[in-house]
Amino acid sequence: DRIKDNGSITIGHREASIPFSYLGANQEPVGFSLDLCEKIVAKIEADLGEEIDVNYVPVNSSNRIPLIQNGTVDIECGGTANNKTRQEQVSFSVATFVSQPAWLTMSASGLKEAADLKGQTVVATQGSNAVGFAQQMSTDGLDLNLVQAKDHAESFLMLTSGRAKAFLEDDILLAGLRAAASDPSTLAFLPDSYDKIYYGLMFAKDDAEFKALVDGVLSDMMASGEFTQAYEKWFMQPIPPKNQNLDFPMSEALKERVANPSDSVE
Amino acid sequence: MFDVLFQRGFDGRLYLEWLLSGLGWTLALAFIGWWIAFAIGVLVGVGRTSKSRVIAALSRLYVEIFRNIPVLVQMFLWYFVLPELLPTGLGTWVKQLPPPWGAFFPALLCLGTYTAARVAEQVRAGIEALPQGQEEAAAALGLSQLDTRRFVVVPQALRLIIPSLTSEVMGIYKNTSVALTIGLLELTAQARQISENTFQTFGAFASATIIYLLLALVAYRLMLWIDAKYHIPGTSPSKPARKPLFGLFGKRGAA
Amino acid sequence: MNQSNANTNVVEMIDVCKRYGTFEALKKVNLSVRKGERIIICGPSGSGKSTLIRCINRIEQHDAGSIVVEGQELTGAERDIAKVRREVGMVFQSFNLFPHLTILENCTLAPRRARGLSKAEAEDRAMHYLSKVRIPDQAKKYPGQLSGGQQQRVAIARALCMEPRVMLFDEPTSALDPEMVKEVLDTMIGLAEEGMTMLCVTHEMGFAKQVADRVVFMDGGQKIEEADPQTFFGAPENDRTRAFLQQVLH
Amino acid sequence: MNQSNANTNVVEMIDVCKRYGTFEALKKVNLSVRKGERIIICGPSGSGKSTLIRCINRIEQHDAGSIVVEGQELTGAERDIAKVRREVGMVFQSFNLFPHLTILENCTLAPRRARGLSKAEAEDRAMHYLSKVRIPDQAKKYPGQLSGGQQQRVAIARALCMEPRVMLFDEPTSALDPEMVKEVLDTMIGLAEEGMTMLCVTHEMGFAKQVADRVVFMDGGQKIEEADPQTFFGAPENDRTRAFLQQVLH
Amino acid sequence: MNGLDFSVVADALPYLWKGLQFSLTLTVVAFAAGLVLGVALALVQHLEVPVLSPLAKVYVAIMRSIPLIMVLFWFFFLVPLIIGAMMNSGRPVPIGGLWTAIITFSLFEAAYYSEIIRVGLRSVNKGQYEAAKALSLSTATTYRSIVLPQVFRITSPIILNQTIILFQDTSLVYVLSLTDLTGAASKIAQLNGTLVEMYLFIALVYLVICTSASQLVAVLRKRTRIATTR
Ligand SMILES: Nc1ncnc2c1ncn2[C@@H]1O[C@H](COP(=O)(O)OP(=O)(O)OP(=O)(O)O)[C@@H](O)[C@H]1O
Ligand SMILES: Nc1ncnc2c1ncn2[C@@H]1O[C@H](COP(=O)(O)OP(=O)(O)OP(=O)(O)O)[C@@H](O)[C@H]1O
Ligand SMILES: [Mg+2]
Ligand SMILES: [Mg+2]
Repeated sequence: DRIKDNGSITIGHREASIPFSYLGANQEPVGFSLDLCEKIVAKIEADLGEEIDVNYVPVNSSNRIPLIQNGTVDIECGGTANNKTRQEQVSFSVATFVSQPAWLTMSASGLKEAADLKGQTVVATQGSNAVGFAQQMSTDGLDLNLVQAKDHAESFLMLTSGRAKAFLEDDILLAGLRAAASDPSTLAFLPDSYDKIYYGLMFAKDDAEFKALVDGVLSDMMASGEFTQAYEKWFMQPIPPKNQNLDFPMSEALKERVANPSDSVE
Repeated sequence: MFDVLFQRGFDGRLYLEWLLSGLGWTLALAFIGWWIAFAIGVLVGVGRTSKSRVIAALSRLYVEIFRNIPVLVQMFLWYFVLPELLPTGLGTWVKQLPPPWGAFFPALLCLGTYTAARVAEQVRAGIEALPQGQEEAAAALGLSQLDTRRFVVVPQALRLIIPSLTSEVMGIYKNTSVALTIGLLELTAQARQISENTFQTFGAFASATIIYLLLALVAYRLMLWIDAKYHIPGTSPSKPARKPLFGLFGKRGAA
Repeated sequence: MNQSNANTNVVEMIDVCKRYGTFEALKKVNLSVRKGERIIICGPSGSGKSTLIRCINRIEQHDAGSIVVEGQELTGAERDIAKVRREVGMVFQSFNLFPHLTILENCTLAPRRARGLSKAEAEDRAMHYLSKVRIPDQAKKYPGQLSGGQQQRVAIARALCMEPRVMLFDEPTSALDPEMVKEVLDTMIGLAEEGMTMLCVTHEMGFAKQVADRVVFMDGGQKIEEADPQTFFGAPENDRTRAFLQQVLH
Repeated sequence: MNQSNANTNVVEMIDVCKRYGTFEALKKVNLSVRKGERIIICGPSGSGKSTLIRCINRIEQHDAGSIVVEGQELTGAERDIAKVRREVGMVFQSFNLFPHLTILENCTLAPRRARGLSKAEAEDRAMHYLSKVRIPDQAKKYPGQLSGGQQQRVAIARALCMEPRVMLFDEPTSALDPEMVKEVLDTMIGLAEEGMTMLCVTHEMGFAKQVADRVVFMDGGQKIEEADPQTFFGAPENDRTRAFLQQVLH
Repeated sequence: MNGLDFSVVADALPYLWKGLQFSLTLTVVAFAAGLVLGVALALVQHLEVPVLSPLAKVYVAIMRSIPLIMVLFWFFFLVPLIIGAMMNSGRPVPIGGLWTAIITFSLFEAAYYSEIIRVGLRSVNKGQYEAAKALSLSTATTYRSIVLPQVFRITSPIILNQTIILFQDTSLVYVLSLTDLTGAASKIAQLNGTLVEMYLFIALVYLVICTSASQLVAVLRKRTRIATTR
């Protein structure tokens, strides 16, 4: 395929998707997903028997899918949720992470549960699937005033500056943002839990060969325990650039997927 | 290609309705923003040519600040920083305006004040392009400085710059798209949202683009009409001073 | 002609100097104009003619010396300057009509705003003076729709509408096509015959001979010669005057 | 004067018509100019004088009739037009010097580009003609730094640098201050005395009397009268001519 | 809000500097390419070249009517697809963000520059063209030696002003995930939550750069005014 022809692969990475894919101390892309991709690249090189060039292209939530579609990016190593609509446009690897959407609020606001949000202003990041999720909740009767910020940092700023009462995003991303805040204790999660979301690496649709390769590498890692090691490194230990520790143990759901790798979204 | 417009989004509305609501915000921003820009622009532009040093310097300061920072950055400052500078009560009230008003007003102020700086420069250029003799003649007739400006200088300067104001009108309506960065769902944002929901990028963007083109056409025709309406009888419409700097479709006067 | 009231000087300039940067445009010029006098000013380009008459209604400010117009010293407050300007009419080489106003509006603006006339009064007065310059029928048109000669006559009417005591003319005919010069000069001759005090910069020597009480010749910012027309054209004292007249009357 | 070679017509216009839209600027004009002749064209504004001479080097294209310049019919290919233009020099009312080039560059550009002269040759020639118009010392300056009279003399020199057979002048002095008119007219008289074929639109009647072989009077796009200067100024045949002369010679 | 921490700005300076360099590079490249193309577009219209002239007109009109963000989206998402389809390669042909930015900005600016040049061409006195004709200069020589030098002189302040706007507009490359000055600031901000400090700082940087540049424009304008008065 094209990677063979060009002798190069283009990896899409995020810039602030902690700890999956973000800019480290030297503004170089680092993260959990990038470690996984490294293995995939190694596998491709082994298969081809030659070195390939690796290009990194930064992507954001609103352009990652079009960029996969138009071929600018071969594989996105971020934290992208796998779902049915997206599957019509692109393909996903077996799940590499399982998260749940959650509400982050200011502790001082006194909100206790999602139902308290009725009629309130909430924020989600443009292009993330939390937008659709919030809209869904709204039509289901929660009646939210949804605003969309340009990126997670601005969404977070909307929350902390009081423009929005709550920020809806995947729990792991919120944990990252909260950990980076000057005083994490001022922020609190609402207890409500929602359907699980399966993350995967994302690449172009209808390339069975490539998908098989990616899934193969990931399954091998999961079987050998390498995957769990990588998880520990990024989720349980201090990570760059500020050496904070997310302290986010592997969920039961993910353990289950590690035991039985799958790209199912059910 | 455009069949996407007739599909329904999660909220049960046609995507066409999404686009039209985006168009509504775009138009509201552009239209109201323009009058803010025009009012401030004329005042500051006249201030720029004032004989009073203080007024001239203040006007200059305004222009330099507001036109030399990218709209994108100004948008951010209006949205996130301004409420923090206001007294706490007012700031909180601003921040808790229900959407989309919470984004609309900062965007409006941002575009209005930014465009005003550019209008002010045009007004100044128009005033400076007037023959020296006009002010002299007014002075020689014993008109006060204020009357000279009001009855002689500004009416002529404004007529002179209608073509370049056209470009500012176009500018403000195009800059409305920057408001999407603070979460206002105007036309471009809606197009993007549709494309994200349906992945029919081409159809969504093409529809929005066509709307923008039509809008530009309308804005341009409107300005031609205004130009014709305020055209001074007996002066040639293509005098070199009346630079059709940003004439859009074909030659001026072809309308 | 009007030598009787010799001490009612309408304009009195004493040692007037004017500098642009380091360039001296006027060097100690003295000139007094009595009521009803017609003064013609001529001289080569750049000699300071325009500067001289523009100082009289303070469109330019002089740097030294004194200028007294109608008993009012021209160094006073803004208000006083405005008062002087109301009494001094000025006609420019390039007409300087307000192109966005009709002829009538051109003529009524200043009387209404600076003299406080009502609209009706101002319009009556405007029509009176427009008839005087023989273009009352053009009142509703815009300046751009008139010929140069007509425009200059409107400019004269506009100045007259303020009913000034003195009229200043700065080369009123030199921007006109030759066949329009006469209509403007005729208008000015009419004014002169009615006894208007006039200072006029012009190269129209025929006109000068016909109407002038005195001719002033300027060169290099100085008044070189001042004489009645017969003496001036017949036997000019100064070499520079002679050289100039030779050029202009070629 | 130069009536001997009567059949070497440098310019021959037969029934030339020119329309702008529906407006007829020239109506069947006939004119022939012999080598060495000096023709003065006058007439009221808008009568078609400029149009007439601009047709001769095809800055305007005529619509009907024929114009033959130096034996070359002016309807031919672009190449031939360029050839004709090289032989016809033109001086405009508003000088039209190239403001971004020095005087010398103004004069050498066309000889180098259109005549293929080397830089040195072109500069020699330019200095020759600049001396002729008495401003060789200004060669390094830019047009904006010269007075109007000097600029017009440069324009004449620039045209002469192409060594044309005919010179066309379109009111060369009417944009000038009065005291500069003479220096330009003197230059033109010098040219005339050297036998240059000239067509000149001007209102300078003194000049016309002095140099013209023939005076042409135009009105409403037609040639109304054509006569030698004595007849023209002394006993004009046509009423319109008389009316015009009365205005101009007031 | 209280207690802004500008020390993060100091730490981020090298990265911000890289972003600024990108903004400047993009500006310079788009300026050069846009100007060349803009002159061509303007000449084509001025000379009323058949076929090309109306095409140029439509191109300019369209470019000037669409927001730059929209144009960037088009080029970024769709052009690879279109080129791919045109080349029958079956696959989209990727164009990197950098090239997208350069191409988009050049093409976009060309439309604006061409309008400026076109007006400049028209404001050159008719007498200049006539004098050139009367001296039998060819059309090419007339434009190269007479007209264009004057046009550049007249329009250089306006062109520079437009270029300042171009420099500000480079902040929109965030939609391409490129890292210009604004992008650099917002990325740093995302990592350590200092958006306000970062934005205030870059506002100041833009202000200083653009004000100095417009100062230069003012000087230029004064110069050209002197050069064109006689
Ligand atoms: N605003 C100005 N700044 C600098 N110099 C000026 C200014 N106005 C006039 N001058 C200079 O002052 C001198 C006198 O100018 P003035 O206009 O009075 O001459 P003039 O006799 O009216 O000439 P003309 O016949 O050309 O109108 C000229 O040399 C002119 O260059
Ligand atoms: N490009 C043009 N388009 C339309 N009408 C024109 C054009 N050029 C000249 N005319 C008209 O043709 C007529 C003759 O013009 P022309 O310039 O030849 O007159 P002229 O005798 O030279 O007048 P002047 O003494 O004012 O220079 C005028 O009525 C003028 O309005
Ligand atoms: Mg003067
Ligand atoms: Mg003419």
